Amino acid sequence: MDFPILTLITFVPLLGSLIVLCMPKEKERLIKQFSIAVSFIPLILSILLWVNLEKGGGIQFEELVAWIPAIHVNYHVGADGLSVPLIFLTALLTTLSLFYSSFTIKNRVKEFFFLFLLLEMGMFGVFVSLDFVLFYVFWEIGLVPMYFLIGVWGGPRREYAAIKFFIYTLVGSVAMLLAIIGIYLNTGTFDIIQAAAMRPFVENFTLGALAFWAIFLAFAIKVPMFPFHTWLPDAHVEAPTAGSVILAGILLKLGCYGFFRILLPMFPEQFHRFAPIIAVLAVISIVYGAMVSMAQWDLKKLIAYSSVSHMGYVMLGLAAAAFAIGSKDMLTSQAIAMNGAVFQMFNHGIITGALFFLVGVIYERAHTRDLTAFGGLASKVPYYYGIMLVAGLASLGLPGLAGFWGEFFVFRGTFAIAPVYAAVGAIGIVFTAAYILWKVIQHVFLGPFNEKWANLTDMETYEKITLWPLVIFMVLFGLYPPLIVDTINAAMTRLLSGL
Amino acid sequence: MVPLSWFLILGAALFCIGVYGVLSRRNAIGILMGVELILNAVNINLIAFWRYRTPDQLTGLVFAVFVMAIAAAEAAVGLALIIAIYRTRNTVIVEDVDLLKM
Amino acid sequence: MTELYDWVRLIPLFPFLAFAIILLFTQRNQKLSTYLAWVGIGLSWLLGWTIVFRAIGDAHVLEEGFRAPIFSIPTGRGLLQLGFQVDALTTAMLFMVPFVCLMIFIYSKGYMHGDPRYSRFFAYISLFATGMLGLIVSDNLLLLYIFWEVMGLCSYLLIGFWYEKPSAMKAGLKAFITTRIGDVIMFLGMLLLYSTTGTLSFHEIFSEETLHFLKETTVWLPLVGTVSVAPVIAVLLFGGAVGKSAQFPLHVWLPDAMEGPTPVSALIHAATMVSAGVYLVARMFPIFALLPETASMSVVAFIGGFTALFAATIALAQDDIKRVLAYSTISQLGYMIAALGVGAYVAATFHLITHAFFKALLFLGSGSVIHGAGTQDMMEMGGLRKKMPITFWTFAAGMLALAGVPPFAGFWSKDEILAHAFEEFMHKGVVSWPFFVWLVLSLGALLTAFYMARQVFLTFYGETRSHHVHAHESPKVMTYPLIALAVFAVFLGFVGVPEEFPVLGPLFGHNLFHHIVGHGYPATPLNWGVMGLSVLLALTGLFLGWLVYGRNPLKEGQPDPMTKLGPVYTLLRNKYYIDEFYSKFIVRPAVALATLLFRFDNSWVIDPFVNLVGKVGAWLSDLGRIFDLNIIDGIVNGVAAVTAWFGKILRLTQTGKAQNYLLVAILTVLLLLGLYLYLPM
Amino acid sequence: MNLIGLLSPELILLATGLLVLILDMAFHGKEGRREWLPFVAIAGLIVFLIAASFLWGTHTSLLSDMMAVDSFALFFKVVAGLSTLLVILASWDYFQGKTPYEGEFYGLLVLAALAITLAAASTDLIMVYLSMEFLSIGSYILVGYLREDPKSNEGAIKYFLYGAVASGIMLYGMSLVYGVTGTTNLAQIAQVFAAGKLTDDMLWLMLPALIMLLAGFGFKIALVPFHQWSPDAYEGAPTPVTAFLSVGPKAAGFAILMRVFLAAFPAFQLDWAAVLAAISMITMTLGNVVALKQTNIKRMLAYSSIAHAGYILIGFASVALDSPSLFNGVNGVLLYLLGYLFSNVGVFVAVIAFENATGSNQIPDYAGLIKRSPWLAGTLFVLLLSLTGIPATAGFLGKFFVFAAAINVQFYVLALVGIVNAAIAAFYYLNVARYMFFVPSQEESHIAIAPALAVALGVATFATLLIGLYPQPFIEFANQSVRLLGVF
Repeated sequence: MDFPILTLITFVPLLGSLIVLCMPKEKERLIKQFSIAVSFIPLILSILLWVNLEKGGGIQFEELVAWIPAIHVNYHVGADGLSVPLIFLTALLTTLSLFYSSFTIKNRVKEFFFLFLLLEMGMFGVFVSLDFVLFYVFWEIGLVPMYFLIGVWGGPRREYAAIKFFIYTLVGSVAMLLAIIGIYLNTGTFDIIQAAAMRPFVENFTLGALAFWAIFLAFAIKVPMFPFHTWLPDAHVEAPTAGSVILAGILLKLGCYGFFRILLPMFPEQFHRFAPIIAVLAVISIVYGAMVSMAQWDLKKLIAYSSVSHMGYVMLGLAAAAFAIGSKDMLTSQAIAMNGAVFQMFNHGIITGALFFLVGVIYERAHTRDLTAFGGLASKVPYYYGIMLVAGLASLGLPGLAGFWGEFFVFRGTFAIAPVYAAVGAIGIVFTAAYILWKVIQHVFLGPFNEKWANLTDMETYEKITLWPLVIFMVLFGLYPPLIVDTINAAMTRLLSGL
Repeated sequence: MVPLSWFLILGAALFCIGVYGVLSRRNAIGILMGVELILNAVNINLIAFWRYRTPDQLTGLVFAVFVMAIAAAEAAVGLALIIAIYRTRNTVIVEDVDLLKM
Repeated sequence: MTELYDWVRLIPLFPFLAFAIILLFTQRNQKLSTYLAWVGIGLSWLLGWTIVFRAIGDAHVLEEGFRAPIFSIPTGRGLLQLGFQVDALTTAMLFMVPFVCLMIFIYSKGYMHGDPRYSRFFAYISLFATGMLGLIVSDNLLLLYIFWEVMGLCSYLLIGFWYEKPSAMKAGLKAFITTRIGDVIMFLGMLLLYSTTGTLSFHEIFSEETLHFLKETTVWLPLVGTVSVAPVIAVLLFGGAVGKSAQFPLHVWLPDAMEGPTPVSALIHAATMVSAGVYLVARMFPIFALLPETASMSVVAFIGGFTALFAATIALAQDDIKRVLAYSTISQLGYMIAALGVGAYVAATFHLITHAFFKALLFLGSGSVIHGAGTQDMMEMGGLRKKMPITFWTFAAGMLALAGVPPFAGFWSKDEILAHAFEEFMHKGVVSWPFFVWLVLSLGALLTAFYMARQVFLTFYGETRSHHVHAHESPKVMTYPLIALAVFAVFLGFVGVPEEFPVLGPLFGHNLFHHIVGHGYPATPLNWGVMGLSVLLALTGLFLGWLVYGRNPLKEGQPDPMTKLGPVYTLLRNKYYIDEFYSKFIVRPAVALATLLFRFDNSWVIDPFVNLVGKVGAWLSDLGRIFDLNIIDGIVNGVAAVTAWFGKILRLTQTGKAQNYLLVAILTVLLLLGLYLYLPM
Repeated sequence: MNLIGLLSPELILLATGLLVLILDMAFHGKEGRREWLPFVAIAGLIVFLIAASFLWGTHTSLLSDMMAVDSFALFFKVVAGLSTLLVILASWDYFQGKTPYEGEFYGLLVLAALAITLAAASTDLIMVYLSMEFLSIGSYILVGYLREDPKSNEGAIKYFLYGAVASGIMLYGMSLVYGVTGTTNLAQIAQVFAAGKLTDDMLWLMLPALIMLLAGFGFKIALVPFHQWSPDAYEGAPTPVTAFLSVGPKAAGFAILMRVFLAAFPAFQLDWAAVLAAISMITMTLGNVVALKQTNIKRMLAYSSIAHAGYILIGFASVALDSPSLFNGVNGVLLYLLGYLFSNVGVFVAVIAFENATGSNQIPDYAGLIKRSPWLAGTLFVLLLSLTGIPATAGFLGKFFVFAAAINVQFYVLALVGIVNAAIAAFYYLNVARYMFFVPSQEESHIAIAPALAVALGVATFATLLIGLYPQPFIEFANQSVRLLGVF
């Protein structure tokens, strides 16, 4: 690896944040512009990354430097078809969030942008790390800035939400720490790839199961899956717009990513054995999340719960793939399911990201998110209506928009392996349509115009600039999925054939 | 001659009395005395063991001597502290000294 | 030369471009938007018909089909190939869809004149056209599903186009959700098909070996047990058709869809959406017919037949000019479905085409009436014949076609269905589905004729029954499309005249239509009895209609003679209370459940968990304090008691706080000691 | 190297301590504070550290096997030196106007450091006893240093009484050990057991002996249930002393605990390991849960330091010096202590800075600290994160190693209790953060940090992060230091 592109992607934000830290806090304009400028570097680099990625080439852009030789911990980073799209997503959403926040964040600007760049580093770190300790370090580091983003710039119950978010995730990750150590003691390496290749727990299933569930807990909380989702509504609702965007767009993906990168390759036997449980949880997440969000009257909370539902698809696809481990003739279905899951991760990032931005847009003006308070805004703010409609339709998986493909592949893959789960999960599709169109679109935009909003203004330029890229991606990937599926599929096929 | 166990029993008894004193005395000085008893019990043990097990090495004796010395130093410091307390609180009754609690 | 067929790729593209450009750029400029939309659909039409007329002569394409791939998605080691195609069925549809759309587009200019969201309307209908065109040229089920859903979206947008009206808004949502339910079932069917055969491309599915494979394969269903896979797939897919083609029990959305602008109704009910459902069944017909003895066919036959009659009865008691047509549509779709249910593949397709033309005509006609009279209530109309001659004559043509009066288009297609059903029945010789279908549809024919007569007489004859109706003929831009469609309504039927039919048969190329789409299917033999009966029924219906409404037309304030039916009338008028039933037993419970779950989530999942952490923390912390203070004091007091026991000798003392600490230490030492002494080493 | 050379660090400390005392006396009654006195102490400590560094790698024993010069001792020399150094910096202008006898304070502090180094080096029960008493007596005085302050006195007297009794009990245990083995030298004790010529009734005596020793050491480390003096002493003592107590004596206690048990009683490992595991679970749990409710930050830290003692003990309870893996437990203890030293002293430095400015130790008063002094808030937060055990800080490294040790010997329960506690601990550390960053304060006045404190804070924070981010050298240092004299 001649050019340390991943290192740059990861640590440029850190550098930027430190520089921001040294800036006088009166110079808000400078801080904002600088942070945005900084965030563009990883964005461009991540595009280069994607362009230069050799499909099916496995782990690429590797960098391996001894970090703590005493315990064989290395600074080992690399990327493949799984992580590259997520890296790009991270860069994109961060840049957009920073841009958007530069107009909306008024107090404690310096701290905000400092923390945000720090957060970006943490997220990149998780996606590029190929060493357990490194992975864990970044995993936890991401926690702290988000804790502050929620706690300082959040809504009325922000302190509660912040601490809840922190503790939940911490509980999960400490459990993971033990498992990591366990794996090390079994394999003698912290290298994720090597350790996975060694199959640490083939002969000792029970111990493996322990480690599996420990790590599962960490990731499931982050995803979040059904019983562990309860931190999410609070965190999302209280977080500032940009915070919610990143939270839904990236942080949830960290969990799924962990499932793909660590849990599946490391514990195929255990995953296979426990796949039914996970599939059930996933299905519950889908239906339950959809129904609960249908019951919401707070726009932001609704979208928060919809995330639970949508991440359920990801987990369903994964669980299905795990189901079929061992039966070779299922490879196609497995691959399709996993493609769907990863694609869904990406889609959820752009779609829900956009939706949270849109919530922010209306909240900035109306200072309420109560669905009953609106009505008939469509003719008042047509532009906003249009964007929201596209995002909403993408979210409910309308064919022709990105969201559809993820769900289709997930269901296609799952159906071939575990039809019943797919069939039950499909109920979620109807409810999703219901809450998006009935709750969101209808209550906010349609019906007789609520005179209360007579002087509501349509979207500002900066808001349009923030949202257009996301809309474009929804349509682009919706109309021409191979653009991204080629990348993912190669990686997934490789991963599966490795099991 | 007297068997070792007698000495040990004496030491143990002394130790227990000391502990009881420590626990039961209300007066800080009293507690201090209890501590002294404990240390003396230790000394009895040391000497006895020395005499009966390793009379050719002086370890036990030396140890005992050190214990006495330290006991003295400890007592000195202790008394100093007690005096300080007495200055500020006009009491040496330990249970009255309870500003610090949760 | 296959190059021409390659252009099929462009057919859905033109309207889509029109849609995009209008929505993004030309919203301000209404004129430009109109012309863009026209150009978009116009090009599709030209291209479409060019292809059609070449294909008609091109046996290879008609039998084998021609495929134009677009792109492929990798699936593990394999590929999922998506593309467009031209084959017999596509050709037939391609003849109808773009032309009818074009007519409606032109008509819309007049109808939507002066609407605030005029441009957006044209954008939406362009997208709608995209959906339908894409649907008929798709060469695989997935792509078909995509366009299918796009149409669902458009129906949502267009039905709810006047979203300020709560009724319109609700109707849009209802249409989307209801069809969505069907779609999910179809989605599952598609998944089952895909994961069984590993392909979604039609010509691969219908290849010999795949069909054979499907014959062999079985699937385990919960509750049902192991059954052959083909009918399961068929029934699931049929679910989608039921939703889109508004068959019972998912028909409820279609009448409400009248809330949309009339051209939309025309689009939905004639050219596009509803025919999509039938098209799907026709397209997947080989799977349905794979194992005729199994549920697949009978379900289709039953649903279709039932709906045909059921909707026709409702149509009798409606006053809204468009609602009558809406229910007639449902009924006619029932005909097609039922036809497919008895294997009358060609007849069903034929009826689909003819119906599209005359139903579009009828809707546009009614639109013109509404535009002229300013009301939708037939009870307020009357005597419009003189004021709106063109509308009247065209409408009449459509009416006769629908009623199945020879030689109008509807007669031939409907008769072929009946004939086929009867043929099947004769062939089987036992009273079974074909008989049921034939019976029901014949009865339906009577009702159809009657309610159409009722509509025409109420609308055009007698004197106007409302003082604020000042009707005038619609502008040319609206009437010309009517005329054009009327021509087809009259003559189109001839392409499907049975071969044996004297004079006409040979004259029109020996059942041209059957030659186009019907290869592999035996032509239905002409059956004079059935034909005579159906004509008789139609005429009877018309006569009854004239008897009740035509002889002495309704005066203002007179009640509808129908009301004489009493409770039956109320029942029909309220559409058998099915909407009420659904809202009471399906919608409300679902919402209630959701709310319940949220309560659960809010107060039983989140709060306890966090409060657990918090409370337990606080509690433990208290415990710790208790441990450090009270318990110790307790022990101390206990010990104090003990000391008091042999305090006879020593003075009874109570201990001080600092000593509590020491006590704990010493007790611990003793405890450990005890442990060690009594634990076996 | 000759005797003087080997003893040079201790001698230097001794000299420094006495020098400071003498100078203080000599200049007593002169006008103004003697700001330069701390410099003397600091200079002495630096020299001490340098001198100590020359002993790197030497393994020998002197004074007829009374004392060891080995990496293990060296490690604790460093710990003692660094902690004392930081504490002196921290107490720079703490005593201003609080007591006229500032000078002696530094002297005593240096001598306490000497006591720690001796304790860590002693290889004979007598030496152990002497050094521990040396340290204890010094500590008593330090705690009660503010004679006019009743709380200080009270803390001192409780500490004293508890300590006196505890050492008495320990001593009794020692006497028994002597009686059974006939020697006080750790290595020889081990040999006696290895020889296995002891009669059962003799061995029987060992059990009370070990337990009594444990009571003594437990008191120093403040292990539950020998911990109860510590909250009072911590709260009562002058804050710099609290800082010192929370690190220095603890370290010494662990040093002695490990050396005695590993060097003298490996034969009984099964027994004491089990007891220590139990104690460690109780200790961390109780420390954490009680800390949850504290509103006085010093008291909160007192309990948190009890909890940390529990974590550290995980490492020693699951010691496995002969295991092939890297996580032999002892190095975990050492690393944890190292990180804990910087983080905890650092936190106390911040507390002192806050106390100096506001005179308060109540957590709610920390509200809006980010506005009043961003750097104080920031550094304090980093240090608290380290205590929580968030990666990239020293605290994480320590936890990582001790948990690893526990898993290594398959003490899964121990590790589990450990992580649960780690999560609980986050509550009260974050609570401070919550006040500092989220809760707005009515008080807006800026908080100035004295240069000495700033230096101490900076060093502590930097070290915390350095150990967290580049632990390699420290791990090697710890692994080196695992080599106790007499033990492999």
